[in-house]
Amino acid sequence: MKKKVLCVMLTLVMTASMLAGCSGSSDSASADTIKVGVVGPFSGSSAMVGDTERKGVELAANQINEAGGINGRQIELIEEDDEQDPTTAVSAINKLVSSDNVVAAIGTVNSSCTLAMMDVTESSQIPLVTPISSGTAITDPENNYIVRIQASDELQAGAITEYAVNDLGYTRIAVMYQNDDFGTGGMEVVVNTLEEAGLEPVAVEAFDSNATDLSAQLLTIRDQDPEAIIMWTMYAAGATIAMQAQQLGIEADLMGGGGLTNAQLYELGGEATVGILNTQTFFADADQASEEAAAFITAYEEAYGETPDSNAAMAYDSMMVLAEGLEAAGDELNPDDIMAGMKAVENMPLATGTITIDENGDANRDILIIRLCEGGTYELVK
Amino acid sequence: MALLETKKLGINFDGLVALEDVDFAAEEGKITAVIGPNGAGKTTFFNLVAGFYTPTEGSVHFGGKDITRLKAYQRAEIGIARTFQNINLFKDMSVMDNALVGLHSRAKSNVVSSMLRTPAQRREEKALREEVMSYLEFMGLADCAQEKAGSLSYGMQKNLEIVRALALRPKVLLLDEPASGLNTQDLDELSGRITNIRDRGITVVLIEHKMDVVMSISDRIAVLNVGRKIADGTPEEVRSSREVIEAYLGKEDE
Amino acid sequence: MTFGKIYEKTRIWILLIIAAILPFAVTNNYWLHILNIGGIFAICTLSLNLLTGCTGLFSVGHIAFYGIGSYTAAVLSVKCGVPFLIAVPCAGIMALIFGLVLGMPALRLKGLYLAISTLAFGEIAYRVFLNWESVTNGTRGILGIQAPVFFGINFRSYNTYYYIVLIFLVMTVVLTRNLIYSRTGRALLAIRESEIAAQALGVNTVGYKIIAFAASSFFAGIAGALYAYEVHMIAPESFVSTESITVLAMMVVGGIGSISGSIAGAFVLTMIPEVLRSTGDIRLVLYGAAIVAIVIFAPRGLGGALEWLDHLLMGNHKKKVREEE
Amino acid sequence: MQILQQLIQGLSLGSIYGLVALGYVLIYQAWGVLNFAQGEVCAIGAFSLLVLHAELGMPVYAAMPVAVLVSMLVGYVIEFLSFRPLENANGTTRLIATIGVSICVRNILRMIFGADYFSFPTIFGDTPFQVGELILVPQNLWNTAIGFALVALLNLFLKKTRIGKSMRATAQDKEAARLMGINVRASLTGTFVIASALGAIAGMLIAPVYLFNFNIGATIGTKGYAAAVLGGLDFASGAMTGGIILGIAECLAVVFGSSEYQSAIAYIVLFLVLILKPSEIMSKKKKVEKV
Repeated sequence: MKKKVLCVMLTLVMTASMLAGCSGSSDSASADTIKVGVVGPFSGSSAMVGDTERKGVELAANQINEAGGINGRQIELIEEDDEQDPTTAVSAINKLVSSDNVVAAIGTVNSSCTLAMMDVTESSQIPLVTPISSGTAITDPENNYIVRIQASDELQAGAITEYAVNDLGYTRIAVMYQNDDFGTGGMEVVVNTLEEAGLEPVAVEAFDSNATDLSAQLLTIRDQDPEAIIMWTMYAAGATIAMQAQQLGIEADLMGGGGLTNAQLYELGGEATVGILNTQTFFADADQASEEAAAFITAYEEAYGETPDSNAAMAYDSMMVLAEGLEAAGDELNPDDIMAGMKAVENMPLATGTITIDENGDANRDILIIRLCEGGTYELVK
Repeated sequence: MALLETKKLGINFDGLVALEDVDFAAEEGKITAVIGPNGAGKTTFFNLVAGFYTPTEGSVHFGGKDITRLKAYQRAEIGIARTFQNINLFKDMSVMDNALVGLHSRAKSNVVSSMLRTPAQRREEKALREEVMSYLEFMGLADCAQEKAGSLSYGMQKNLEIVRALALRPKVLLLDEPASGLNTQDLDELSGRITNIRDRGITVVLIEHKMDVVMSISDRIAVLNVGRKIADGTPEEVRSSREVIEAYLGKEDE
Repeated sequence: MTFGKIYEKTRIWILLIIAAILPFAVTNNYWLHILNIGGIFAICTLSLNLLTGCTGLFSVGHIAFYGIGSYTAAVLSVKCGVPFLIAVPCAGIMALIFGLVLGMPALRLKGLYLAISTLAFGEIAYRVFLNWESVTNGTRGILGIQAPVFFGINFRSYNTYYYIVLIFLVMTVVLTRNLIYSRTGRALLAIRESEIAAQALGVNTVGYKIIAFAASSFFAGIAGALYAYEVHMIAPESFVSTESITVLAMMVVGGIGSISGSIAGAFVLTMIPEVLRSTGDIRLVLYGAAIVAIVIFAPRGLGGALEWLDHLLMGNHKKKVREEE
Repeated sequence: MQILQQLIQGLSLGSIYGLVALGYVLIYQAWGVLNFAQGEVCAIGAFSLLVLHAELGMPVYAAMPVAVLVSMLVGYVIEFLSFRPLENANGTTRLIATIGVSICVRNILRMIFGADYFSFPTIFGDTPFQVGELILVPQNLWNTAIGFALVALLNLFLKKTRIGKSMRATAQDKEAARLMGINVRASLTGTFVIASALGAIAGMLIAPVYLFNFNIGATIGTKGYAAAVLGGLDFASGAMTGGIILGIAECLAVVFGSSEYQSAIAYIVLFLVLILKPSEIMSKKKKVEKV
């Protein structure tokens, strides 16, 4: 009998909390704070990127608030986890838009989640700044409420391939990529750029984004004896590839995109990662970078005690660019003014270089090529 | 004419011979008993006839046709119903639903008509339920029709298994130790019920240990021991035959 | 006319009326979206309830059919311009075909081996969604699924689309309920209780298992199609095998074999992560703990509790089925 | 030659899957349910070794047993909270409980260790040495050796020792075991705790080979129970064979098939094996179903 009463209570409590949740839509943007939503994968296998995204945005917001906020109003960040699943991403953005009445949103990491959220932000006219997703379909012309800070795949993949073919004169190049929208996007651009240069990739091998053992793929590549391997993945898998390639006696040069730059690449991979070349818009070495980048690095190290990676820098810049938009939109903060303000950003020096936002919402800037040397320091190559 | 017949029926499980070279015949409209000490292979014999095991040798015939190839559910469709030695009811379903499953092969409504509850389907359901109520009344289970089968007493569960088999409108009913575990009051009613079933024109094949029940209602008795048939005849012949006494009581030491 | 009698007659209608006016009471888009997703998952849980709840065929790969339904609807509507009212049934039929494809070989397996083979099927399906570029656009997913438009109403916004989900949910409940309380349903339940006894009573268990696979994958396909139109874009990440386990958890939490339980389980497990959003980092820790707690304290699931409450209100508390507590 | 190298890689990968699968088989035998939280127990083994060795500076050989103890303790808590109350619930309900536990434990690990990846100094050295054309990594060889050693040890324990026999008896039939005077409660919990120890050892052997974060439990967990089922869930050596089959299938998949479908290959192999030959590989005794 006791158990019966208990589970009826349980059901009633559930339904009560549901109904309470429904009515709990707080008032619209109250006078004192500007509500900005932040969506990211804070759990699941790419939680590491979600964490760096969150830290980058928080650092920027704190700096802005300390400097008096925007037109005298403080920024209030509301963070939501999207569990790297489009369904949850849509729920998260809906909560921010309808329950918390945010003025604008920053997010997310996985391109599929960003695409799912864009449908909501576009119809409810909420500006969305995506720091990290690099899927090419994101900045399509119809959707005029999206700004992307991350340099798209074309720019990065194209740059590293051209560098390998033209500057290093390699002809036998293999490609390894993470089997998701991030990896596939990069791989396709590398393969197209090679074909334009009249070359064929000697091997194209995919691996599961959370795979732990890549020796099978590396062995197949070793058979083709490539001069270089372009790997389109994040720094964790990059370190695994470097270590296992060294174990299997593969001497080819390792190259990749912006996802590789992170202090952890050297920490995890050790000596095996020395010599890795990758494209970058953010230079992780304080003394050789522009002063804005250097200021960002020192501020980040003070706040979090670890050197920032490119994702942290992208997230930081997203908040800064959004702040420009909010500033330009004055007090009513109507969405079109915010978008206009952001698209007016011209040669603004930020952590990831001097940024100009084009009319599609893409941030264009020059692409650097950097090389990882002994002890984890980077040197600018091009 | 023998309705149910087996010729040279035998089965061995990886070399262990459970049944060997059994010829058996059950006359239509009669009660034929199968007796024998524990482990004689009686239930294995039933499982072979009902189609749950495929014999390694011999054949099973029903109404003159060889049904050795037919699967268990096909044999049920053509009218071979059986009960289980240890009760095998649908515990979580109601008594009514248990019996209704018996009528399964007699009904016609398919998936789509069930989903749309077509008038024909609803009429058929009503008819099925009335028929089942008559069987339940016959076995004295009518008032607990909505109860869960699992919550019935042991005796009532035994009766429900028989109701379920009857609902199949069988031509032959294989009863596997219907008397085991019954209290005296149910026991007295059982003999009457079995003869009543036979009078409805259903041939009965009965496995039973209680000799007074077997001897009183059986028209013929077959005796199995260690997988072989050692005797076959009327109750009197079987009671006096030497092999049967030895099988049960063991040989006198010469 | 005691309160019990009135309640018994009208309770279905009360529920329907409440459901119909809900979008007017709940104007917040966030919770409307949650209700829609809850409804869609209720249909998927009801379909799993047919397979695992009623027939005892333990499937841990059910999201594969949901995904096949989503992709069929998306491909038909985006690439071939097929309207909503044709795309959704086609999605159901396509899922039904794959239900048969999986059902046939899996019939020889029992219990855990069947579960693992369905899980393997789910993983394979996810990777096909991920890598079959020409049809599913691979990792980029399919974008721009237009909302259905008929009777001059564009069902793009959540409060209008809510009614489409509600209609499909009510249809699924009626159809599955009729199926369970029919000759076919009894055959399925008999297979769950004791396959041997079912065969002895003339039930072609192999045939009926295939029916169970086909019917359940059909409704899962419908749920998948409705999801595609709700979110307007689909990507492989929504159909990973952990989602199959979530749907299984919804059914178990709701109460195995109970229709009201499946619906309650679907809504409750959709709501819990959202209600816990305010707890930030420990959200999923509490979600996992909630699943364990509900399963322990509600042995017959939420459905069991709802049915108990139902009987109580109907006043026939006395002669109801004896509880084997 | 490349095939041979892939086979070696497959063997070492497979032995790790086998190690994880051991835990699943033991718990399945005693409790009749696949414990989806076993992957998390491996993760706890790896993380506790990391904390003891890297943070607290304990030498590896001292840290290992302590890490195993920690995992056994966590195993006991999981068994107490989620397995014991559901002892006689039906299989599906108990499975969902283990899933709830795995979500809970995985996210607790995420809160403590954050989402970063950790690497681990190899215990048995990872400088590869060359044997003819083949490149062998000591850590992998040790993993394979320890895997087989554990299987032998486990078989010995279950067959020869009194506790082992009582565990097998409980696994067969709880009531009969109770009648024989076996403390069923103790042997059930004992089986669980031993399975947690095996999981911890598997976690500790995996840590040095790969980078791992809080999600390692999910990734190797799925491969673990796939291997356990492949091996027949009936005997410990079956788990190892299942693991090896899985590991080799994955490696050969890349050589012959396309790498995109590499991780799908493991499941395709599992699906085909289950469908085509359920009786041979699976338990022999269930040939004819007792009616």
